[in-house]
Amino acid sequence: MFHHKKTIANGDLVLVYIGRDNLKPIFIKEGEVLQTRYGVFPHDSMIGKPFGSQITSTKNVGYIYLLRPTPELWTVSLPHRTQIVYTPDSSYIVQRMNVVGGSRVIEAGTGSGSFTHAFSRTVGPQGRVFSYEFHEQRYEQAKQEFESHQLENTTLTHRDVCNDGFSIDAPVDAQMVFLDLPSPWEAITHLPEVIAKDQTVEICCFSPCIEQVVKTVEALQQYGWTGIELTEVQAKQWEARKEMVRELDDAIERLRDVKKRQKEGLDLKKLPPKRDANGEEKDRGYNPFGKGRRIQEGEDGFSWQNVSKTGPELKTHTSYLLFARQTPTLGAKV
Amino acid sequence: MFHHKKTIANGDLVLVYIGRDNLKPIFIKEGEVLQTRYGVFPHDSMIGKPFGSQITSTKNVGYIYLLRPTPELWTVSLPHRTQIVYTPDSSYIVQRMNVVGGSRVIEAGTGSGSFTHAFSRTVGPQGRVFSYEFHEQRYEQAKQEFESHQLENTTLTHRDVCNDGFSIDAPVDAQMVFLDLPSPWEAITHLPEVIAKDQTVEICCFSPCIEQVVKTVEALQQYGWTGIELTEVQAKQWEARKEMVRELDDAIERLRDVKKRQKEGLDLKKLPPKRDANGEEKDRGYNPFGKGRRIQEGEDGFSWQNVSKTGPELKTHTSYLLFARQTPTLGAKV
Amino acid sequence: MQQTRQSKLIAPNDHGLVTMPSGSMRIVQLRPGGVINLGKFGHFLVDQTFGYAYGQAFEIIEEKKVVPVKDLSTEFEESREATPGPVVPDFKSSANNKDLVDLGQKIQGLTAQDIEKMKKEGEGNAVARQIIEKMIQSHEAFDKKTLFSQEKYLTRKQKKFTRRFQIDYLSSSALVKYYYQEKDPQRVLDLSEETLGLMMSHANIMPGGSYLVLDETGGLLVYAILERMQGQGSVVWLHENDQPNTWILKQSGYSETQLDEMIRPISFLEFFEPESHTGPVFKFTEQEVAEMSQSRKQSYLRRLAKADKLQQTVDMVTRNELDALVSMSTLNPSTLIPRVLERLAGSRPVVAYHQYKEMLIELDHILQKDKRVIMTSIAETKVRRFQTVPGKMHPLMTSRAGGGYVFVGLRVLPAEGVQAVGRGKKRKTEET
Amino acid sequence: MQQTRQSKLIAPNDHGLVTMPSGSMRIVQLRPGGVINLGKFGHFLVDQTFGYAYGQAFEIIEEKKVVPVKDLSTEFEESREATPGPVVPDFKSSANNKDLVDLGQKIQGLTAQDIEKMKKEGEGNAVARQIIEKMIQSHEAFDKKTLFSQEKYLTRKQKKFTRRFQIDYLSSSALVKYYYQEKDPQRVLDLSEETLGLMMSHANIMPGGSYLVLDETGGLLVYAILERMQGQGSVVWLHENDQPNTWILKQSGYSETQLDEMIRPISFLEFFEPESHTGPVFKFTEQEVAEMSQSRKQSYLRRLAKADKLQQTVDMVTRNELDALVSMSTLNPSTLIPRVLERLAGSRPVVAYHQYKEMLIELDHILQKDKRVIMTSIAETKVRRFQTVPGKMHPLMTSRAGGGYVFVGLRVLPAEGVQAVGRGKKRKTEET
Repeated sequence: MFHHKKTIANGDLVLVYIGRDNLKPIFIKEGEVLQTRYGVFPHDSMIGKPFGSQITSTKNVGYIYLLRPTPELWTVSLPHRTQIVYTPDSSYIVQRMNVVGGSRVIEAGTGSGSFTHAFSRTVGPQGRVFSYEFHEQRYEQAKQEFESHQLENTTLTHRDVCNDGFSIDAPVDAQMVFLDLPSPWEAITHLPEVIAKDQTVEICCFSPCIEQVVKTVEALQQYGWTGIELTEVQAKQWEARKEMVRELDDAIERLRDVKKRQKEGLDLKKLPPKRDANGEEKDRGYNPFGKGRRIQEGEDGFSWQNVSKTGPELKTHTSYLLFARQTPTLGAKV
Repeated sequence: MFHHKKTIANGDLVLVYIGRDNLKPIFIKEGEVLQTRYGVFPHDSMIGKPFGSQITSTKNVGYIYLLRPTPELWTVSLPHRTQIVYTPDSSYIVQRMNVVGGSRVIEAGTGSGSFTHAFSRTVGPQGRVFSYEFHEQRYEQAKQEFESHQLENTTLTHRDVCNDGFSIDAPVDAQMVFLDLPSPWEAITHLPEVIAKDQTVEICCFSPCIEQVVKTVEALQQYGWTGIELTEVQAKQWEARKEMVRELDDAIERLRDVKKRQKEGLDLKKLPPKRDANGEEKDRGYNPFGKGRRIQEGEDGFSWQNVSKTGPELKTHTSYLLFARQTPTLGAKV
Repeated sequence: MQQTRQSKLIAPNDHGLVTMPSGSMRIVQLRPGGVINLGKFGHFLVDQTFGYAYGQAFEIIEEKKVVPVKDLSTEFEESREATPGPVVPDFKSSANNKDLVDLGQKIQGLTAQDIEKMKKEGEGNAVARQIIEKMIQSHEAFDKKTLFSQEKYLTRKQKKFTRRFQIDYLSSSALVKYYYQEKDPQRVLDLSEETLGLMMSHANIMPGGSYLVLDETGGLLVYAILERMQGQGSVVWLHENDQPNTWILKQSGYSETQLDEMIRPISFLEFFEPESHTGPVFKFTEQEVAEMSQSRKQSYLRRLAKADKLQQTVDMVTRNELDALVSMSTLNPSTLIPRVLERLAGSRPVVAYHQYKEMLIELDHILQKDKRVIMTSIAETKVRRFQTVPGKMHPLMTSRAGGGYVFVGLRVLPAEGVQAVGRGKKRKTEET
Repeated sequence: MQQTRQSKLIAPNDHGLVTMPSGSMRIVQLRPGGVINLGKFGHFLVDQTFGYAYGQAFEIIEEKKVVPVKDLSTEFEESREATPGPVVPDFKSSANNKDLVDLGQKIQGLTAQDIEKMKKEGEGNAVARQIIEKMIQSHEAFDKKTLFSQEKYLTRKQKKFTRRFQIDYLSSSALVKYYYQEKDPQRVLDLSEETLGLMMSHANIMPGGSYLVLDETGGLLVYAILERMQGQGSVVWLHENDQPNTWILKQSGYSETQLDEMIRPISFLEFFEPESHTGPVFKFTEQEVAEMSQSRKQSYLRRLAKADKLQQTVDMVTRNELDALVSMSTLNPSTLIPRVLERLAGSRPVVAYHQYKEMLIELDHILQKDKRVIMTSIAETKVRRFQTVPGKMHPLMTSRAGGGYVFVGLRVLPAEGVQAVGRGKKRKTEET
């Protein structure tokens, strides 16, 4: 799924951008068509096009973009089966645990597979992701998805790791462990069998509630994990906007003008609007701020200041991230 | 201490501003002098001056400002005897609990008295602050301070409220309670005796650790407090700065110029600096960014963008604030 | 002057804040004889709430009848009753059984017949427990197969059917929360409760002060100041129109007279050009006044009083006696604030709010160089609230963004001809 | 290509990160036979650490001799040993007693003689406990008279005397933390670990990619990308000088050859005006080459190779094949980014870092209107770390401020002559 290809081929997964939070995953198949609100888009017209192409519909009204899948885009588009791990958390976890090309990572539970995709992308063909999911239906869905997405470096296992551990037929030797479970302390006991013995192993436990964190700290201590540190990620997204700059002197002038007209007995509101040659409403009197009509941000004739704005809602908590590591005591060699 | 006076009189407390984080409290006394790094400042020259006056030293080198005390300035200048409650926390607590002129507030422990001053200012002459401190020495220091500061609406009691409660000879009838104690759950049991019975009473418990919070929640529940909500305040301070705007085209041009001179065999660094008529170093070659010399922020000849910057260190945690309230069930009257 | 606001007991004609267990809020006026409609939760007779303390929670037990209850939330009651097994709802009422059947029908893996069959096979809670267990096993929407999230799911279901509400006093906090979280943050220029509190403290608001205020929120800021002052002191309200917009103040419960005593409106023209725009009203002779009609006389006396008051306000302003500047204006702060701060007495706070930090940066640059102001900074504060349920404590997953920024500085009185010997902020120099 | 970095075991000549229990860090080169000086904590022989896993903690037990220990911190050992009374330090060594006397002398209410007297009146821990209790009662610096803070005080004292350190692999995280938290954030343009991670993910860095990079940190960003790619792929390093500044890369442990294989430097002139500034190097005939001196020949071959490589890089660039733009430059993003993003293939990320959010706002405005870019936003991330000690968990009281901001967008290939039918961001219109 994660490749460096430039051109779309038959069978490829493409994320179709229909709108900012509207990404639709499709598998390109000769003969098929994509229906959207903008019209019909035949797959055949996509084959051979570069990823990133803007395509207009057959009616030439509206358009879409054909995007190359990445885990970050996938996170926006995937069907949520559980609460997913978003990019601010996953990117920090990957960076902090030093997950790189060739790394071997354990992930439990798989959940909606959002983070699995991010791990798979980062460890690359030389790395391995061992993912475990206990819930049968979710396991089946993930299995199907990982196969169709060709996550060849990912081994998915249907397992209740808290009771039955992580061991599988192949060697695991994980260098990094990510636990997103209600009771991670139960799974921690089974880790010794599957972690690498020739280097420091990193772990991250992802828990929403403080009480879970407290229990997990205890268990980590108990099982010889060190450098235990609780963290949380607070992320924001900003958007560039423009704010009209309204000057005091203009406000004073406008008030002066209003008072003058009041004295002259004009009641501005009662008169019908003046219109210019185009039929646009003309300002009556001194109107430096475009009072009474809709102004486009950045519109000429007004003064603007660049500002930044967050969305109306902030994600103020996803989960606590509890990190630790385990270092095998190897012999010193001179 | 908290008044609306405009002019400094003998006996007044004045906060002398020597530098941004350097505020020195003095009591104005005829005949006395203030020694600072800027020289000598006789108190007599301050009497009759308006608060806020900038005063130069007798040597007329350097100056100070004579500021009217406020709790916010006091927080900056006071001698810390314990960890104090800073303005972002205290201002939120006061706002949320609806502390206003005339309110009656319990505070335990007094600590360094920083918050006591804020309460005293807000409740005013009609209000009352009942503050309790168990540590004898701190009690004595606070007593002396509150007296010299003339916090007439504040009653200070030497008491271990966790064991011995809050009752004093006068009626308390507190409408708001602020507990900054290691074990607030012990004090909570004693509150029924001293809180108002004719209205909802608000409480805020200030605890640094999660575990303390968990215990306090339990105790609040147990003693009939409702609407229990844990919060924390995250505050930042920003400073306006200017960042040089360096254009790509200028960088390209500069590189082109460097390459040209290289081809011409000039080694710019080896030549002695060129100087202009004033002896200022002149740029050799094309130097659009003032490379090699110190530039003042906002200096002419360069392009600047307004930016904001926080201080190097952030206060990322003071304490958790746990709020709750208690509503007496009064009869319905038609 | 005595306390002007009764904030203890629910009283007739008060405006109050009604909060639901879901957290949603509304402002209502509690008119005697009135009925408040809470949508699917029912109605209640206002009269039944008078005399209770503000902050009281109520439950609608029958059509329009309310009883006082301890807590708006049922969380703690539930956790006290929690059984060791999966949480089981009350199966005694047929209404609940129906809910379960409805629920069942939504679940893959169980049909309505399956559920009926299970229920028939036994009676009482054991059967209910089986039903819930099976539903949990097969229900997609269950995040994790734990007690923890089952409770959450059922708590959510329970919350929907609890007919409780709380009536709170309409403090400035209640008002700002209502607009900021619930209704329309732009009405209050995106101001949060914590930012409002920060402004009140930094401006050193206390009873007896005279505060110079700009307020484009319709009076929320003015209300917050009046609330702190409890009738003692005044607000000089500087506005850019004929008169200030007071739509929020109208919910405040202050009478017209009280507001008139404490608020001193003044327009920009009157503030900056008092000579041209204020002055004595034409005075009639006593004889002429006596001959006026009642309505004309009242109108005339009002004009006189208004002009008189305005003159006093202008005097206060021109004497530079004001105790703080507190501004919530959308005018460019860089040109507004330096002009108006001149009217402050020495050692008085300058506090200017803006929704956008970028709008305050140039102001800070300008006032850093202005000898009339020291100790400048731009403050930002954000409160994080937690789900405060024992065993399941965590910060709320989502919250309202924004909350605004506050420029803070202190107005001082610069001495004449002082050398700035190595003073002011050291500017960091760039070396590229 | 096989894995280029051995990050598992401490090996000769590696650069490593040495961390102390206090949290302070330093970068050292582990030269065989060398001695690392930790100031008052002592020295250690580097040879004694080779072969241990990176992440190993050590304790200096004697002059220069180290033994491996489980944990850098002694916190958990202390809490496991905690006695019910006030925490008592070990009184067996005279060094500790002296500490207490010193401590005592700082305390009002107890003189050194008092302390000596108390110690003489009894032996062993009971006396020590009394001493501590009395000191705690009278010591100003004790926040509160509780076990909790006493432990904190004594833990702090103990931390000062524990001679432990940890050697960590010098990952990009270790490097950025060292500069950002410890040494000088400006060297890395105020970049934090979490912001670096965010950039890596948004840029979709994976083995085998070709990434267009601007890096004014001396190579930290380049290093982070190479680390993720583990030898597979390349970094086209666009720089504004003769050659890029690589002072951080020199600590990376990559050999010159390895760096040469993976990094393709290209200057602005070569990037924007390849025709004028690149081209074949003058070629000598085989005969002439054979007659050259060894050094002259090597120099010539290097020039050829370099020109060859540069030509390949130019070809990659002009073919618009690059897989992401990742920029950490102090040039004006508004004019830089739109010019360089042209070289990206379609559906490739545009990631631009800046210390100041304000510098990215205009870029966002410009690219919102640029048909070549969609899904723009400015991201900010901040990690809060906690004191993770059972019974005393709380966020750290202070942390480093800053961390930077990241503009993120996606480069697309616009179709010719498309109508923007009701697309793009709806601009909120102002009504005043």
